[in-house]
Amino acid sequence: MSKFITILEGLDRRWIFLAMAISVAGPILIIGITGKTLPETPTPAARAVYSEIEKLPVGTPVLIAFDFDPASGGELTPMATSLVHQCAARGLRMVFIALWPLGPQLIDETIRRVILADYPNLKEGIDYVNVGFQSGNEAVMKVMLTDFAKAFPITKNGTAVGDVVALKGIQRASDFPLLVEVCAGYPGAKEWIQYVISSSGGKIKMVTGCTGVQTPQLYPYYPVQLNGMLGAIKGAAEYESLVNSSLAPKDSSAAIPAKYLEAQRRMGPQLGAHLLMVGLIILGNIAFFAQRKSKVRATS
Amino acid sequence: MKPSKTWVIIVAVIVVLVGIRMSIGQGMARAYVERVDQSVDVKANATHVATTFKWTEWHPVQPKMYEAAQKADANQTRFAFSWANTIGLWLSAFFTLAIFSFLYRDNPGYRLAEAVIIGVSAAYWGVVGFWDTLVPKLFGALTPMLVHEKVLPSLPDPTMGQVVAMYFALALGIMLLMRLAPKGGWISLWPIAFIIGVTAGLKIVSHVESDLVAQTVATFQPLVNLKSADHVTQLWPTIWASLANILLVVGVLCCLTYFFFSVDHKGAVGRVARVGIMYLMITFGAAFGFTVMGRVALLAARVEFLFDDWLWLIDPAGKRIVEMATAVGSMLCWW
Amino acid sequence: MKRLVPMWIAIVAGFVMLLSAFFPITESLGETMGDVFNVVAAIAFILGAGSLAKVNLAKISQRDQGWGYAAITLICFAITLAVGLGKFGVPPSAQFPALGWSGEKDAEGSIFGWIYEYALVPITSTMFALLAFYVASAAFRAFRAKNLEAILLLSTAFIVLLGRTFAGVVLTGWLPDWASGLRLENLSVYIMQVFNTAGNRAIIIGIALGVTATSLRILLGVDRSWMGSGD
Amino acid sequence: MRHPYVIHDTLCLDPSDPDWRFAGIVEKGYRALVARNAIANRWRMISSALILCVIALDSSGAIDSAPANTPSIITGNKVNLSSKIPFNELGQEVTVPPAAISVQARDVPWDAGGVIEVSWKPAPDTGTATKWVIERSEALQTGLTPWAFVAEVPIDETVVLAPKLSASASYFFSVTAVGPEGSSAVATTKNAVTPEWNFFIGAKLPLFCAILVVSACVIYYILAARRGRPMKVRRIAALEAITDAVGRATEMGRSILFVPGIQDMDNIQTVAGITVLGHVSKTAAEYDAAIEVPTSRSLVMEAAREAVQASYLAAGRADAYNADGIRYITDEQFGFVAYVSGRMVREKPAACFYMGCFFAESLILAETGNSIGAIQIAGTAESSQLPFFVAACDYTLIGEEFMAASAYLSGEPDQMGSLKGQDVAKAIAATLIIVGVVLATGAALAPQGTMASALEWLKGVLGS
Repeated sequence: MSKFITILEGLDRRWIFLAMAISVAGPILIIGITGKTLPETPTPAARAVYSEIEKLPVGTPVLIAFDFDPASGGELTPMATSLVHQCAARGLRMVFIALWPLGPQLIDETIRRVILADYPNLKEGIDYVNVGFQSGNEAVMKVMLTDFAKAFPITKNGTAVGDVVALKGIQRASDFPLLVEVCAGYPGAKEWIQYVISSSGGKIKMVTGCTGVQTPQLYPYYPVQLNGMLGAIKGAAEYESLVNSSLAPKDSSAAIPAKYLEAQRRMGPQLGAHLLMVGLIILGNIAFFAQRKSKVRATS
Repeated sequence: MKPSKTWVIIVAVIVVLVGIRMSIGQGMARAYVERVDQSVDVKANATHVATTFKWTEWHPVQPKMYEAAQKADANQTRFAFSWANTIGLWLSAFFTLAIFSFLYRDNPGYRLAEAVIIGVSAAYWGVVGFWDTLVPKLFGALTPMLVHEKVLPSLPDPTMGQVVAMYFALALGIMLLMRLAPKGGWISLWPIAFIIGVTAGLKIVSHVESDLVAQTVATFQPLVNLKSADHVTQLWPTIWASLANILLVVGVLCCLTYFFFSVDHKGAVGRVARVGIMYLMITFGAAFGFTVMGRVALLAARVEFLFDDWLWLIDPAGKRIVEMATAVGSMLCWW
Repeated sequence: MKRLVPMWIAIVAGFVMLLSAFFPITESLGETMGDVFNVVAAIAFILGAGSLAKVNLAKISQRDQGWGYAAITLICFAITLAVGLGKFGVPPSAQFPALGWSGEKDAEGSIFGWIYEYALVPITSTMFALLAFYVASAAFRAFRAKNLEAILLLSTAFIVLLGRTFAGVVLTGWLPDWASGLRLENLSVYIMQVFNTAGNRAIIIGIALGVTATSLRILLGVDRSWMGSGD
Repeated sequence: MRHPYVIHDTLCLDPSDPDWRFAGIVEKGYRALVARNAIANRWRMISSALILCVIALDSSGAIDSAPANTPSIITGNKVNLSSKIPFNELGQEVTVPPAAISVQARDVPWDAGGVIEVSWKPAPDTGTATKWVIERSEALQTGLTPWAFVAEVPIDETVVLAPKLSASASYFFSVTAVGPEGSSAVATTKNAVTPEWNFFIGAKLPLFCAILVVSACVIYYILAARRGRPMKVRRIAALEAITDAVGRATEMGRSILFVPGIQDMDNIQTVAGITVLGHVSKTAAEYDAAIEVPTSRSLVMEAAREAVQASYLAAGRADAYNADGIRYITDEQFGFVAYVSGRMVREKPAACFYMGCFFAESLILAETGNSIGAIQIAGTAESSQLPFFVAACDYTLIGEEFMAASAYLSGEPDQMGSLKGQDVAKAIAATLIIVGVVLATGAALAPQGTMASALEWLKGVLGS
């Protein structure tokens, strides 16, 4: 026992790293080979995201903001995929924007992955449009409140926004009944709430998918200013299972494409890693108390 | 066993496994593309005659699409193996492993990745700044004709205010660049002073508006919460809701006390501040827990990249496993 | 004199911005300044690039330890800058094919896009993924029940960690309905809504006051340490 | 006897495949005011171009003429269908909602101009109406401009703000109730209204006062400190540790690493980080310790150089200043982190300062610093990153403490006074919270009482 404690005290952190690598890689391999995922019970916050989108009439314009970069893709891409999947299936008019410079590429990727692959009947510029990036953070949001075309004069491919059919009738942010925000930091959901949602006087509803770091900061806003929220990969997995179960063709037993299972697949490594963390904290404290005990003995 | 020895064994095992993987079945990490011919007709106008522009684009596709097409017709030209993307894939895998190797210790692989990323990303942001900021904002305002003719035909014409602002920005920029001149470097402090002043002035307004006042008002919560949806006051929900509000208000006040600078944290103030610290610790603990979640997902994404895109080891779509299993089976039989 | 002029520039600029929020004549000044700032920052890149080049060139010419890496940095920098500014390999935009520069700088098939996809993305996202390892080692080291504060920190993290996975459901899912508030997943929500909100709110209020006072010190010329400490 | 014309319209997306839809019916002799009915129902949002197709009906309702397409594309709002004859596609009469009563428009007082408030009263029974459509027309000397869409609001709302107007023009407004079968008659304002701008934005008065109060507190105590009033500030351990850390680095002959966050100079945290750098570099100059400042923005590099150079000058050690120690790395967050953590492992700085705006890199930096045994002092107002600094650094300045660091380090009486002023403002906020909570509690116990109205008043005064 005492030997074990000695090892713990002087534990090289590289062993912790190795344990983490195994606890993440193991479940990925197992899930990747068997194709089985853990079951998900959606929480109210995730269900709210689903129902906010589902209750919009077909053809309603939806503002979808991709405020993240590839570095946070691990958490946010699955959410972005499922959100666009549901919007496309619902037949909503999707207007994509980005306040992060790397957002437009991620928008294009998601469009390729979801819309072009599974909803080829949707036409670019009519059913969806990638308006692209604008620098200026909150300033852009403020301008959008009064004049969308001023905030985003041209789309990503260089068309003037006035010529885009998907943007007909859109004069300002409040012409979108729903804002779907996927964000990884600043500017993100918090700024949208502060500058757009609270200024719109309840005209715009907002749902967000955010990283784990942001979830605690956004909780104070849910469910009043924020109508639905997907917190980290857990929220993504819950929402993904909701979308999949509602969109899967009832009559066929065809497998769900892998791209729509990303978040649920990642819950396996999540479980492994969390258990490892809990174990590490317990071990750390065993070492700590043993050390303290021996110190007390030594001094007395 | 010495730790370093163990690590050598671990790395060796991984290298051997990758080697075996490469020799099984179709191997691993190859990228394919689809040929897309583009052709756009341009109508004649004042400056040019009607022409048709033609070019070819190559879009990445799944390997199975290439295989299927190849099976159907071995001479097809629609899908092709892509050297550029395959090299890219191997490079990505190398960089991924190189960065991970930093966890063990600093090494030439990591230093190489570090050197590459500094050069690439610094230039990347420079290019983004040029095409996304300087071209549409600065040149779009100062030389709108040029921008319209060469880059962005549909950029709206600048307003008078924009033009003035951009001349001003240009002046500030030039002052900043005076740093490079042998004399007159002192003037580069002026634009910095200007920016710091503007930032200070703007932030006062936004912080008092959206944080100070809004958060203060949001704390105006009743300590007794009688509200319920059906106007029937139930005992336990009322107590819980009231307790939550009491804890919230007490917490905000205690934490604020912690931040007082002009009072020593002694006596009663010290005790209240200590409660504040406890609240802060709970806040931090919760944030820590939530963040772990996100970080693990990021690691999972990288590991998935290695296993799926590079090693072709897992395959969520369930296509490669069969192929691998038969390959392994036939190898075993042969053995 | 050298410090007096910048100080007054900061003071005047700051007060104009402060007041511009309230008077319609200058109301859009804040937005305009955002653009001005972005342009100045983009021009400042020349200085940054100069510093990068200078430091690395010095390393190479002095044959400092690791000068080869400096050379790699410079080569990568030069190549990326050239292919990005020149939009090499960028297919024309389908809307304005006549304009050679109208394509997107990082379009599929461009060299710049290739660099982004196969160098920038893997390295940055793997760097980010290192955090998964560091949270583990930090938790092992720092989450020890040394005192009451530390106990609160670690037990909250513990509850949230368990409450946000399948483990939480398994461990406390058996609790009856009347005690459902004690289920780990609900407990973590309660913590978020009460303690986390209180803590964050006080931090936010404090920061708002801190920002106001810091800005005022600069605007009143009381704090000049952004131009260096002392006079 | 009626000889109505059926009018169909199509959105001019693809002229080869017109998607004809019923738009309205008019009698011969009436002007065909099509757009009203049609757009209100369908093309309201996308009505920039319509092609009209007119088909004449005989008395029995059968078609007696070939469709006569209008020769050119007609812009949507040029034509209006009178609501006098509400017919559906089969020529049957339908019920349309009653029109709004007394539409009023007024300039919004104390605003930045360009906005007019339009209000109206609904008819006693709005019938089947589901929404209101509000339109505007600019009054020119020659007449009215075409009606342009302003807003669409649910039927239970009766006020709307029309934004984006020109402050030099005057406008008429119209309100139409729209139901599933058709829309009501149009009700318009009697007079044109001009959206004038005013000298001060009235809605921001509470905010202005709040800033004034906070500023007054801070300025009062700065002045008091200048008059010689002693200012006491509690010990902030993290800031006391700065000198020790610099001293230790000197003793060990190793460098000091200072990271001023990864945001640009338009972030106040970066500015605060630079002010702290001013003090740290002065101490470093006095101790003759080498200081290294990697930055992730070019502007920050310039600002940091100015601050450090001046500090070395002030310490009388201008010769020891090394500009290349303060260098730009890359704007890319993780490229920057890759450099800094590699550098840390190789150079092993004895003291690391992280002062500014940090995101995910906080823990990578702090854990790497921990592994090389450096003394680490962090300060940030980014609350999501505080847990990691708290867990991995020796000292952490939490939020407001970080903002106060520069004043504390300077030790100048007037800066200390500003901290005192900050405290007084905090006390005012705390008092307001207590008052608000008491009022809210009272309001919860007696929803109709004085407390409730006092609470509303207080919230109103605070601008929310």
